Amino acid sequence: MTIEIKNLNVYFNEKTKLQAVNNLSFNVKKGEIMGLVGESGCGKSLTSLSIMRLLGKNASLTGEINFLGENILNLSKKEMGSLRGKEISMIFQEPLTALNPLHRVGKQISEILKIHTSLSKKEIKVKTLDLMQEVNLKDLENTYKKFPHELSGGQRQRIIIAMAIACEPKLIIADEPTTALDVSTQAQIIDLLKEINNKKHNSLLFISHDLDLVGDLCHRIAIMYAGHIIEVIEDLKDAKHPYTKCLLDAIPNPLHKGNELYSIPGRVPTLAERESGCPFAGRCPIAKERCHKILPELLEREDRHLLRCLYV
Amino acid sequence: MILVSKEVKTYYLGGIMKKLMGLLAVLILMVSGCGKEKSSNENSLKTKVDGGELIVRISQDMDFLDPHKAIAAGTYEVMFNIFEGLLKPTNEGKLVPAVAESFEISKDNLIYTFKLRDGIKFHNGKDVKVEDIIFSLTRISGDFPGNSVVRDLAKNIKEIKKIDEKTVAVELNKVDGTILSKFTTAIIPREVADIEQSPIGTGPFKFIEYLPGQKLVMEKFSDYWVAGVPTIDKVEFSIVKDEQSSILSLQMGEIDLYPRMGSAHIPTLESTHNIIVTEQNLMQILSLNNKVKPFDDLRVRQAIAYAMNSQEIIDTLDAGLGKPIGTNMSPVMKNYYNAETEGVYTHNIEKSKKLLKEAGYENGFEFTLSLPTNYRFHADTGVIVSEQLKKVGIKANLVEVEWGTWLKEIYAGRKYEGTIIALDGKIEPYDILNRYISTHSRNFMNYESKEYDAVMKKITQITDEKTKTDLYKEAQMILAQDIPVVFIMAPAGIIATNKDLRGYTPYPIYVQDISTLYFVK
Amino acid sequence: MIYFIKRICIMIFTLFLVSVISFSVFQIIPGDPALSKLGIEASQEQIDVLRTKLMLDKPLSTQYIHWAGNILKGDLGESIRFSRPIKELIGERIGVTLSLGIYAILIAVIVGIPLGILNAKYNDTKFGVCLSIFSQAGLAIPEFWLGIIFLIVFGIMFKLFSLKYIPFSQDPISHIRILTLPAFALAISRISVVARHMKNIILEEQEKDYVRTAYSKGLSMNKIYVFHILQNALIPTITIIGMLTAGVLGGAIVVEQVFNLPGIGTLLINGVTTRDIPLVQGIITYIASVVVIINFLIDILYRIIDPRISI
Amino acid sequence: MNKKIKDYNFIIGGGILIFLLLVMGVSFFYLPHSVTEINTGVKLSPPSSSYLLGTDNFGRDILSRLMKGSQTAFLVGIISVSIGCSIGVFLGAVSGYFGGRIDEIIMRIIDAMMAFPGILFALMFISVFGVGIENTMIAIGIMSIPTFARITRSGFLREKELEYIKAARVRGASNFRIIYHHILPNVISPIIVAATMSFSSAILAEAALSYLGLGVQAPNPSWGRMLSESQMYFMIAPWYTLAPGTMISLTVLALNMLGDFLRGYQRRQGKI
Repeated sequence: MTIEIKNLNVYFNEKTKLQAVNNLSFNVKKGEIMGLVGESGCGKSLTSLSIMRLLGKNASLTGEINFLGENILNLSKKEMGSLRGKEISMIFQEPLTALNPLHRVGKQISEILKIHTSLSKKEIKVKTLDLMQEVNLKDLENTYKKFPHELSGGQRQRIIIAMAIACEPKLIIADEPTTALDVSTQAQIIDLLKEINNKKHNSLLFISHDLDLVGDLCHRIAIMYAGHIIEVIEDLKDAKHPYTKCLLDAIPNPLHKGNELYSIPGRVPTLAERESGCPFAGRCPIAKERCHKILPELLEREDRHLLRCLYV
Repeated sequence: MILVSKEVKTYYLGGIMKKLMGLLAVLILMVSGCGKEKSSNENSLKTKVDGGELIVRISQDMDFLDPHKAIAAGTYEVMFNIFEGLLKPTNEGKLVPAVAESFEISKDNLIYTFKLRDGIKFHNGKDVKVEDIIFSLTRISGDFPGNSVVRDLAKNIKEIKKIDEKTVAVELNKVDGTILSKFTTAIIPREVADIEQSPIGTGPFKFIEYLPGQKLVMEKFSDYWVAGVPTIDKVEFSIVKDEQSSILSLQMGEIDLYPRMGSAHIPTLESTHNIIVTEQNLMQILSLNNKVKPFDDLRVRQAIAYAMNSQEIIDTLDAGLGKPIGTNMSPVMKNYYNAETEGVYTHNIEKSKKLLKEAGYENGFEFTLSLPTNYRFHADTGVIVSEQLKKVGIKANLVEVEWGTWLKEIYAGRKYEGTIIALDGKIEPYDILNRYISTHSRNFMNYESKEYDAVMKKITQITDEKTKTDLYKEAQMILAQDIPVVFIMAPAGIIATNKDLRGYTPYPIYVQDISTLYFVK
Repeated sequence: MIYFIKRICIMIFTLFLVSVISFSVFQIIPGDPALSKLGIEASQEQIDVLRTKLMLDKPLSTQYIHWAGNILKGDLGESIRFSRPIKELIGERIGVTLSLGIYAILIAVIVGIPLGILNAKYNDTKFGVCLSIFSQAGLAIPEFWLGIIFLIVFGIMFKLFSLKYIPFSQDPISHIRILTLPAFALAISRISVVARHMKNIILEEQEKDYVRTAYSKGLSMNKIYVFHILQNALIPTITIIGMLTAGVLGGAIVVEQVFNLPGIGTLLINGVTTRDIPLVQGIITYIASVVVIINFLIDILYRIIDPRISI
Repeated sequence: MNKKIKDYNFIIGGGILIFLLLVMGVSFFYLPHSVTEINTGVKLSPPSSSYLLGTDNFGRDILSRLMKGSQTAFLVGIISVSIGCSIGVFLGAVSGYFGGRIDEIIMRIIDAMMAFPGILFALMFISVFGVGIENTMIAIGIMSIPTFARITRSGFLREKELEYIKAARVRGASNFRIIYHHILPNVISPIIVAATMSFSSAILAEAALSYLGLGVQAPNPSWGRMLSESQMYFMIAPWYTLAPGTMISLTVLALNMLGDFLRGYQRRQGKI
């Protein structure tokens, strides 16, 4: 078990206290690719930032995040510092702005090696070039000296991935790494992540809003809605939760050519509008009276299929 | 995405604000407390010291170093120590021989023969020859390249003859009783190429360097023709216009002599410096344009004179040290000054109102009082005068005028109603009073009096001292009665010097004589 | 390169405009320089002689062409009052104003930037508010008044500073010691300008994504500030320093009066009061050109340092 | 906690400004002593019950001169800001909206004007047109034109590209209507910030000009003039200098803090 999250709650204390994530629990096994899917504003990015403890000043969190058996919330700032980048690393969504515009890309990769390893300058250079090789970058020597604005979106994302895998971390968190890229680069990056996972057996937490993409890549998928995990499945086909089904119907399918595209009625409730009971109750086609009152448990159905619904 | 991790501690530093306020209070206390403590004065014990370096602060810059070109008052004040003429003024206002040892005037007052002082040297070590005197006197007739400035003396010279190696005779075209003071023009060596770059004369100090707008430095001329003079080794005239920074430099001990200081600073410097109060050959006047209504009417001018109270101005602005005057002559010119003129118009509101009524200005009138900006003393006087005239219904609108504009519009152009300025005196009383002659180019008061012109004309014809003095007094009385301008005061000359500087001799003209100064230890 | 050439042409055109403004403004000036030179005693023909010598009687256009031509040849003409070439006068005194200006900008940067960083780090705290009020106060006090108070408190009461100006060549240490007080009087208000800009820039950079990446790499907060945020914040700071030059030169004119430093400021005021038009024109054109050139250099420097923009 | 902190600028700045406006308001009706009447007897006397802030070298009451001076200060501020603002905004609008050749020329003129440090420009203006309160106001007004022009131009460049302008143009709105109706209201808030800032620099400039002897003239008392006249008596009568100096600093501080608050408020609205 690389990482296990128990009853994670994230609050924002602007004027009043708002709960963005309520008692989230899930785990990622060694070498497993776990997908975390949901519409924007469901709290998936917040979860990743909580793991890295990079939430903003006015956010606070409770619960446990056990990484390799130890609750990282109790770690001091220094210990957390040595954890970040070495044991857990992160890949971000916007390759354009995620790199420091004034430093050469090669140097930005070697920086993480300098912090966490005791390699000499020369060895770091060699390792950096290997890493760039691993992420299928071409013409390594020149690219090493280039500045971020001189590279394409795809190349930059590869640099960030190189940074992420530099210290062979146990867990890599990828927060919608391909959303900002065009389709062809997107596929290459996904294959690269798959390849790294097979070779290094690190566990990967893949956050996205694209069901199709997650379907191919991940071993297990957790679907989130309004701060709750509502279903955890291994294969999209056997989805049971109404929300997951609606999401799947919403994917444009060449077979249903000609008739109207389906979209879920209503919209995602904002943090302030969330009331008790099942979060999806307001928009669920099969919602009943009790759904509005009781928040269903996330129970394990047959062979590790978790579901949070009263009537399915 | 707000990112900075929330571990940043917040400091509660209300205490800092309290400490800051405390510091400020202490500062203010110190500022007001410090001007009070007295210092002991043990002047008598100190003994004279030879040499030493003196720094004098002057406010006006020199126009030319070439003595024959220079006209601005600020230049003669400094160069008096470098150049000397055949004759030289003394602090009592007399003329004594300098480059010349002695002189005689022919019976018909046309030929002045001068005997060269033997052994007198120029700063470049060469002996002064008669040829140098002839060169200098012909030079002032303007026939040298660069500037054809013609001096009054030159206009009246018919011929300069060399009698022998020691004597020279100057023949005039016509008799002029007032010509003697013109022989103070500088005698310069004939073979010096550019006198402007290397001003060489026979004075007690030698020129070293001049940085325009900054300073002029001169040093002791060891073989000056008066033995044992001067004592000071090196003198720096530091030129700074702003009085405030001069006062601060005085307090910080960076300047040793500051002539013409404002009376307001006496209490500040009293305890730490010597304050010398002298009578200045300077007349502050409220000039009224005699060609402009209503100032063409004598009664209106008299009414203004009665309405004004010079003593109040003196007390407010000159710490009571200035002398009220009734005519265009300062009491410092002892043997020529006519004391009776003081009582002619004393402060009397009723008389002033009566005269105004007679002149037809029952409920007063309005006029513009233009004040030159770079003389705060006159601007402040204007403020008091306008208050005083309000009491008799005359409204004076104060308008401050840039110095350049004052010179062109008012002084040269005579386009004004009222203004306040000070006229500086000369050695020769004639040069002080000739401004009021109706034909004089600088009669910016537009004053015309046949009687006054006649008296002044007569003065130039005679050379006998006694009759000349009586005529001068008569001229002063005419001015006092006619009051073309209201004579306010002869401001006191206030000089602040370093505690250990002695021997300052005030002059009735605009000069600083460094040769008599010495330090004590 | 094209940008470089374009900027040079713009600069030259601006300099031309500057010379036109400073020349034409002074031609309609009342008061006669010749009269103000020779003073109250001079007779009329003495003044006329000087007027013709200074070409004051020629039409304006010829005077301008003559004057501008000379400038290109490096000769700013001759001062009436001091009857010496202006270039020489400025040459003698520019050292004072330049060292005062540079010293003031240095102080403003050395004190301003850390103050700005502190302001940014403690932005929403009580301490942060006190800091910003403190730097605001710096901006509020008139320079010359500050100068006078400094002079009185430090000059007279504590006798720390002297007013006698000593050129750098003669004795560098006391030169700096003497210029410290006026430089601080000049710098105080600039410190708050630099601090405010620095704070705003840092607050912006702090939110950028690359900072989050740096955190995710395990860098400590201080390291992130030093290596990442500050470097990105320094580039816009250079433009602020460019903006300071005009203000500092303007301030120097006033501060030089207070501390009677023989800089071009005192020369300028002297020139204005004595109607020495060539001198004043010379100095104003000189100062304005210095400002234009410095802004030009800053702009180029900005492009060289920032790799994102190619020249 | 954060909301309250941000308002500090507003509370302190606003408080001081209201106090000053009150002082000015009162000065129209009541002044403890006559501003011009001279009595040499009480010359340079320290603060006492009859003269709350002491007297100056003519024996006039400093407090009443300060109150009267506040009228001049706000007058100088308002008029010079309106001059600078009207001309500056017009130039900025024209060059920002039309761009091209006009923009190039106007910008070069602005650059040339920016090259002259503020005081220098006023110095040149005043030595040409003479001293006096009117010329001081005009000179300071001209000094602030470049800042207004630049801010307005950048505002116009930013707004011009947005859709709602294209929409207005499509509807056939005239240039003037677009400038006046659509763009200006959106650019007005940075201009207001600039106005407060230039109001405070106008007061500072008047003080500096008076120090150089070129500012406001004798009859109407101005803070700047009082400050320059009083510094001669700093050692004997420090209160005479501290009074005008503090008034100037307080006013400028209050205006700058309000400017900062407005800028902060405006950034939160995303209008920068």
